[in-house]
Amino acid sequence: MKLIIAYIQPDKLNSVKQSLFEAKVTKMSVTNSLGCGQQHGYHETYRGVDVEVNLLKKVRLEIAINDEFVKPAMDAIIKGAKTGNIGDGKIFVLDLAECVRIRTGEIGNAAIG
Amino acid sequence: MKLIIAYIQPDKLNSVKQSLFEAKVTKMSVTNSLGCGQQHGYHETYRGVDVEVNLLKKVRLEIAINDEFVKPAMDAIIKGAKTGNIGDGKIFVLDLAECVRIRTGEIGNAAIG
Amino acid sequence: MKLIIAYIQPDKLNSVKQSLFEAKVTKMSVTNSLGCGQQHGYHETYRGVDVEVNLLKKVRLEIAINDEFVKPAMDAIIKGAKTGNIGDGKIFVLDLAECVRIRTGEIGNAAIG
Amino acid sequence: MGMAKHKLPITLALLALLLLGPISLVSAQEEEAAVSIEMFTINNTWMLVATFLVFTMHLGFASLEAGLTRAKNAVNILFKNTAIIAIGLLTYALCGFNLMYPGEFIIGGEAGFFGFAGFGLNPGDDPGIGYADGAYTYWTDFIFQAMFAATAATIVSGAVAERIKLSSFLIFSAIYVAIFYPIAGSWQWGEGFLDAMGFYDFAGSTLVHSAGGWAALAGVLLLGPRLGKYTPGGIRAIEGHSMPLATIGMFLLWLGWFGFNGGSVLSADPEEVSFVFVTTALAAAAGIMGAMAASWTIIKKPDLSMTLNGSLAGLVGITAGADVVGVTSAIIIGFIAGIIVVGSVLLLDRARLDDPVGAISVHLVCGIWGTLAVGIFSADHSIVTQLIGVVSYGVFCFVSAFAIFGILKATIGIRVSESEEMRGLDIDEHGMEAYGGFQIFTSR
Amino acid sequence: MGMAKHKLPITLALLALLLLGPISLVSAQEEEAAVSIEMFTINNTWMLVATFLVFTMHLGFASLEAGLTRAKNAVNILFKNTAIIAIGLLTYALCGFNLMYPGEFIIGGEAGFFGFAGFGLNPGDDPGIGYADGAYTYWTDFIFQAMFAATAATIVSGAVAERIKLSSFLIFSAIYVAIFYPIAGSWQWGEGFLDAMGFYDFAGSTLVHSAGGWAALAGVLLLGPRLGKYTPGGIRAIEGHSMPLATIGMFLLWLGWFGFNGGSVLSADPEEVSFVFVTTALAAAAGIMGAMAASWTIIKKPDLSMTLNGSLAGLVGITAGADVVGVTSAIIIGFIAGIIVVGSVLLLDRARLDDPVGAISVHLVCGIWGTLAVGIFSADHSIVTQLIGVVSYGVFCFVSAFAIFGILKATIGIRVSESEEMRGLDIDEHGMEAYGGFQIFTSR
Amino acid sequence: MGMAKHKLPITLALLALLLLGPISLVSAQEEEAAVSIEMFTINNTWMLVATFLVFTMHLGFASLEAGLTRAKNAVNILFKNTAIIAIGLLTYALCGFNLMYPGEFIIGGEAGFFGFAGFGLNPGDDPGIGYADGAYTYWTDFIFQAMFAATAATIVSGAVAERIKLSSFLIFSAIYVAIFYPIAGSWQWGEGFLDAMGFYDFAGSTLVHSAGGWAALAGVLLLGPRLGKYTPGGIRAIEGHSMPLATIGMFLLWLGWFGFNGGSVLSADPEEVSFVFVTTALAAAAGIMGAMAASWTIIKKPDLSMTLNGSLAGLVGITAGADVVGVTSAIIIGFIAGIIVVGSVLLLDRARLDDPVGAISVHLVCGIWGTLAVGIFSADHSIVTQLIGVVSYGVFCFVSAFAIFGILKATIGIRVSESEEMRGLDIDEHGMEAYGGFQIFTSR
Ligand SMILES: Nc1ncnc2c1ncn2[C@@H]1O[C@H](COP(=O)(O)OP(=O)(O)O)[C@@H](O)[C@H]1O
Ligand SMILES: Nc1ncnc2c1ncn2[C@@H]1O[C@H](COP(=O)(O)OP(=O)(O)O)[C@@H](O)[C@H]1O
Ligand SMILES: Nc1ncnc2c1ncn2[C@@H]1O[C@H](COP(=O)(O)OP(=O)(O)O)[C@@H](O)[C@H]1O
Repeated sequence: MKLIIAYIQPDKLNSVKQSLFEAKVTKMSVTNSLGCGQQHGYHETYRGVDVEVNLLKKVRLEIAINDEFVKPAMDAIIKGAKTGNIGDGKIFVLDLAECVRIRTGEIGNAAIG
Repeated sequence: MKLIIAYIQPDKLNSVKQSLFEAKVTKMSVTNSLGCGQQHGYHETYRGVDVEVNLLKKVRLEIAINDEFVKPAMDAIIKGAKTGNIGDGKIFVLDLAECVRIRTGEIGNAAIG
Repeated sequence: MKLIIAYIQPDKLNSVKQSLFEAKVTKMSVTNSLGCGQQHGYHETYRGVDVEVNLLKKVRLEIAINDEFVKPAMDAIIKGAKTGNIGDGKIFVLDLAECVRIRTGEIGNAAIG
Repeated sequence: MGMAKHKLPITLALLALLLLGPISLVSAQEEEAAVSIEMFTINNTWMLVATFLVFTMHLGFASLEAGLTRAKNAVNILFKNTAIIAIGLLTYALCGFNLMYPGEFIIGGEAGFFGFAGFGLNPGDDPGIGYADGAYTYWTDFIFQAMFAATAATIVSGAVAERIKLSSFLIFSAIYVAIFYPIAGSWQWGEGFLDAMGFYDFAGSTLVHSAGGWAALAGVLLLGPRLGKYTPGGIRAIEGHSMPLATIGMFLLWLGWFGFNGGSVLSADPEEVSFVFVTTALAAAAGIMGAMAASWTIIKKPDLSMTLNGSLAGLVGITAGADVVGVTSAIIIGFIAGIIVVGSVLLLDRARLDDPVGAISVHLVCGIWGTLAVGIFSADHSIVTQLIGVVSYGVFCFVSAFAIFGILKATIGIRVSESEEMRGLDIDEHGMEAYGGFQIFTSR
Repeated sequence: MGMAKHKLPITLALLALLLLGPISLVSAQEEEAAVSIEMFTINNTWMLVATFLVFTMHLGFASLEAGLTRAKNAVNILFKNTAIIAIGLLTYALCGFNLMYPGEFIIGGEAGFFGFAGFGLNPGDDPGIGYADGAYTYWTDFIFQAMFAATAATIVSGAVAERIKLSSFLIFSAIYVAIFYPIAGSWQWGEGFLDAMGFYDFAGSTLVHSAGGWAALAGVLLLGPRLGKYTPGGIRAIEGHSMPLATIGMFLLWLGWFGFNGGSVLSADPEEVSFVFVTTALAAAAGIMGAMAASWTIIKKPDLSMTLNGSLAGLVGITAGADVVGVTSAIIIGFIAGIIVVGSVLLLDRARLDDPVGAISVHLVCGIWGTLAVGIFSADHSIVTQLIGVVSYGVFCFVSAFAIFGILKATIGIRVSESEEMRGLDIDEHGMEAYGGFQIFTSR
Repeated sequence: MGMAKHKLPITLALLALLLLGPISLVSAQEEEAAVSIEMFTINNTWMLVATFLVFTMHLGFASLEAGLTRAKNAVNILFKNTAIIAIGLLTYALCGFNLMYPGEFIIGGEAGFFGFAGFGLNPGDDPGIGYADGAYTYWTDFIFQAMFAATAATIVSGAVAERIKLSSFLIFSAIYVAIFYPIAGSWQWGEGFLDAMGFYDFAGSTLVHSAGGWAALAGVLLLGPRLGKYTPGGIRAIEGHSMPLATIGMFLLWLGWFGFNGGSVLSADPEEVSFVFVTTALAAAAGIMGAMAASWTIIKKPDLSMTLNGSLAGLVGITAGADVVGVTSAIIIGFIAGIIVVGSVLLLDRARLDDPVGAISVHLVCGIWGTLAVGIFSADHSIVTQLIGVVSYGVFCFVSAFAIFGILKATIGIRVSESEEMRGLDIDEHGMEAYGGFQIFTSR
């Protein structure tokens, strides 16, 4: 089992969800995040003082998934999120040691989906 | 050392904290999250347009913990969060390679608690 | 590759970012979080009813990083966040199995930075 | 309002007559009018200004109530407040006005307790200068009173917030405002038996605020507390989601009160209206100080939400006697009201009566205090008569509100389901959220 | 406003003359004035009260529009509304006032369609009691009308929100308010050809609201919808970010309307102003009920944003005939407007005309309805003439707005870039955010 | 206000006398009054309307200040503004009113610089028509002036926000409003030495706004900047947390200013009040344009918070001469004020004077500008005299405020602890948060 963490552009959330659904990945958790990456930030000013904003708004996806779905899920994320511009985001994959469904107490692969 | 990630219903946060305290787990971090799982979303309408909300509000717990506490902690979470209804949530467990307490520089098992 | 998760005091975000930059770590993601740790909470009252607040506002950093940068990054975080007071925070390190840059499809070490 | 209803203060009228002496010879129309056309126009204009000020109170209530409750129920509260003003105005036009000012009583003799002048608005022959001796027109009379009527229902809204079913609440409000509030009002302002008895309630500490407060109490008793408010482990605080909104609400209510009390003079009489402005403002200020002092002493912190309540407590407290008590008395009444409201909020909470915004403490408890205070601080009024009035309204309003809520509870139900309450009324009752797309700030 | 412009209601003037009969012998100045100095003062005071009420509507629009759009564009909307009131007042002083009330027409004969009394403000010999037969001073006339003028541009602001370029919008507003709105206004309130024809628009269902609404429609057509609003998969909802803000906006607009309609009596005439208060308030209330009923029926939920629109729809609907239709008619007009606005919002969305706040439905559609309703509910006015007025304004306003927006589109462009729209106009146009440092709540 | 205090404009009085000539024969009471009872009533009514408008400014300040500061200090700011209005009204009743309008001076001769008419309110024999020659009643006089007094302290509140200790601030405000503001005020409006000298400040550019601004400056100097505002690396922006709240604040302040300036005519004189409305509104509009232009030019972005300040700058600027400068001058004064405020905000920041809401720039700097502008744009006033006035007030207000803050600093301290400032004043001073349970949106 793996845990996929993906940072994407906020406005891509819908299309990523769409392509994940097409890849039969329907479970995920979404959080707001601020990201600092290759994408340049921008300058705000507030009352004449320059504000360098280098934390940009991103959406963070967390998907626990069985190993055989990792590749399709990653492809789906890329499909939904890629524009070719800086700031498109990253995908990280971690090993997942255990998984439990609270409602039933099921564990492991059975619990994940 | 393990890192437990748990998604629970927001209104269960207090009872989960309670049962974790009883299990002597007193350190944790809490974040808002939106979840997409087995639980059906619901329909909103805004000015006559249907809005399918399939990202439901969840609370995400992150608990770094020594191995011997993993089982009691998971049981405590289940005890506090379980209602038997869809949407109760999930627990994920990852291996934790290292842990440092910033204040003291302590590392590993000593730092976690 | 490793994934560093650090919880710090919110008002230390700027100095941590600063010292990470000095250590050539320029990519990260930041989230709000509420923490429950050794630091005591405080009491609020609302309309005469006591509110024990034991979830304190923290900032959560997530940094995916190549192995050789782990130590410098951790040192930088400590340098930026440490005051010696309770509540300074913790750093957790996980193994990172894979990493992909969505824009280019690069993977692994190349994608991380 | 009080007894001067439909009559201009005598001093003013006399002066005006003197002034118009030589003129009235040349003007047939003027012979009938107690005041000049100019005085009529200024009186009427002031009453219309007072009307829009009272209107503003509805926004005040909406803001205060939304601010002191949770974000997940904000749409519901805003919706209720929007609907109430509409229901209040329309039902008052349909029958409320003619129940409250029936002209003649049907039951209870000349100064009785029930009368009805028929459905709809009927301006009669002279809706103008001849209508109320030149104090205002028929239309002004109606719209000013209609704005008052709607406030009684709004008071209930805050107390029953975060758990009441929308439809039941709307039905309750419509019935209460259309029928029970005006009947009760007729006893005093409609020149019914309490008026005849010498009871005094200038602008409605009892007739409006307690009337709303009793209904709020009935609602809270029948509804029970919000989930999770009272646990075996003790009382839990359920924090309001926006103090700026609550503060805006308080200021707008105070603003509106200048019209609520100032308009209850029922003319632009310079001395009386300006005196009422002074007592009203100083009582509100003293209420703030009282609540600040009380909360700083008891809770050890200067609690903003309590202090906001304190200003409203002072305002409710002065409402019954704003024109008949002195300036120092007004300050004392307000200060005590500010202390009372803090004590009352704490006690009601201990008594496990869950009132999210403190409506019962502000409007009922301080409404009673203000009504009795007239008997204490004004030599011309008896505290016994005041007490009789308080009890009469208490029994009538509480029983009728309890009955309406009770019947609704037994039939269509008055409380939302547990899961709906958990998730928030906004989603289940209205299918929308107050702060859409804000928390996941950029997903669209 | 209407035909009584610059003339006091006759009854009032006659009465005043009678009253002043014996006095005018001793006062040379008084011989000329139609009313006493007292009546003049009260008339003028009421008009100034109405002026600040109309001013409040600008805050109402700012709040409503900001609440019904996304957080990322809130600064932009607030900025536009702040700039518009400034631009509106200044350009109206520069030329608008003298285009709208030219005195004499240059083109089109005595009651023509274009005239201009010159740049700047020119109070003439007697800006006081002799100016408008004692109804108000020259300065009051200007400032009251100027507040009206700015609302027309504000209406556009909401419809084109979240995608229009700031500079283009400001240029559009300046031109439209300075030149086209007043020219159109002169046809009726400036005693031009429509006034001569018997067209009736009391306070501006057509002259103000439709005038704004037509321009909004032109803007929406030329701009296209917001990104992601209409996808191949269907219509997507783009939720407003703050319902409390939107509700505050609605209440403040209603409050302002008491001045908008009440001030359009153009004197403090007690009967007329109070009657207008009643019809205005009841139509708003009925609009709420209409929209509530319609949304509960069609969408199956009592939609707050629709209900807020409903109250405004009722207000726009009654604006043309607030002084000439009966109370029951006012309720019917408002109720129907409430239903119309819900239907119109749904239909415009199906037609893929993206109007984030419903401005076209509220101001244009209900403005037309209200204007025609005068012909239906008032025996003294003909629906045909009303229709001629509606069409005349429609053609002129739509064409001129379309032309201005079209030229801007062809030159400097009217729409922000795609990436700017995605990120929010606040950051790219203004370099700041509406809720700074709030979401990452403690990073400083 | 100005010199006309307690006197009706002469034209009006003369007219009224003429008018009342034949009538005064039959009315003994009328012989004494300068105006008819009708004129008295309308004057008084307008002054009461102006009073509630000035009241609204307190909500305006509360909203503006809360919006331009951080969420973690919002409760504190709202609390301060709630407490200040209470303290202001009560202390003004206790002694402020009688210090400001002492009748006779004790120190400094007939037109001196200190006098005191005793504690409490004392309406005297005729608080009505005989009190101020029929301009308003004693009570109106008090409540209108009391609302003014409280604004001076509110101005300070914004400048010292986010770091001042609540108790120290409340003590400062009470002393400053109760004693120093009214003494200074007596020099001009109380017919003291500056009035005698020919100094002119119509509604308080100097007497109210600069008086508050000087105190704000003293506070900022003694407090020092907020933590993290000025770092070795340069100036950091600390963003306000809610632009909608700030914008609501600006609009409400402008609304209130119609009463602040319009009421300072001290009667309902049609020409004067309406003229003041026009100059006030156009100066505000021009201030918006000035600030917009300046920020677009200097900062390269149309900054909303600066533009909001610009409108207030225009309003402060016109306040001293709203009745004596022409329309074009009003626009110029406002436009320059709008530019000045942007420059001043930038310069004060460079000078490391940390004023979170720009209160010093708006109220002090533009207050001085407005006062001097009277000397420039009005032929009847000398810029030298104006300068003498500005300096007199500057020395007195700054020194006294500095002394009070200094003593407080040396004794109980004026600044919260570093950790309290970090965590936010809301939690440590008030034990609550402004947006409770909102960010972790559903944990309860
Ligand atoms: N090493 C990293 N650790 C944590 N988060 C990262 C890392 N690299 C990128 N991110 C996240 O991914 C987002 C996109 O990164 P960026 O470098 O702009 O993308 P890209 O190079 O694909 O265009 C960042 O804003 C940040 O939130
Ligand atoms: N595979 C997953 N990856 C990430 N998050 C998940 C996954 N499965 C469930 N979750 C989270 O857990 C929440 C509860 O899931 P759900 O399937 O509704 O629970 P249950 O089946 O226990 O009733 C989801 O809303 C989501 O936030
Ligand atoms: N075991 C843990 N699991 C998850 N988060 C933790 C854990 N321990 C600490 N934290 C996070 O780190 C923050 C700081 O912890 P605390 O014990 O107060 O720090 P310190 O002991 O270094 O002063 C906590 O508020 C919490 O967010």
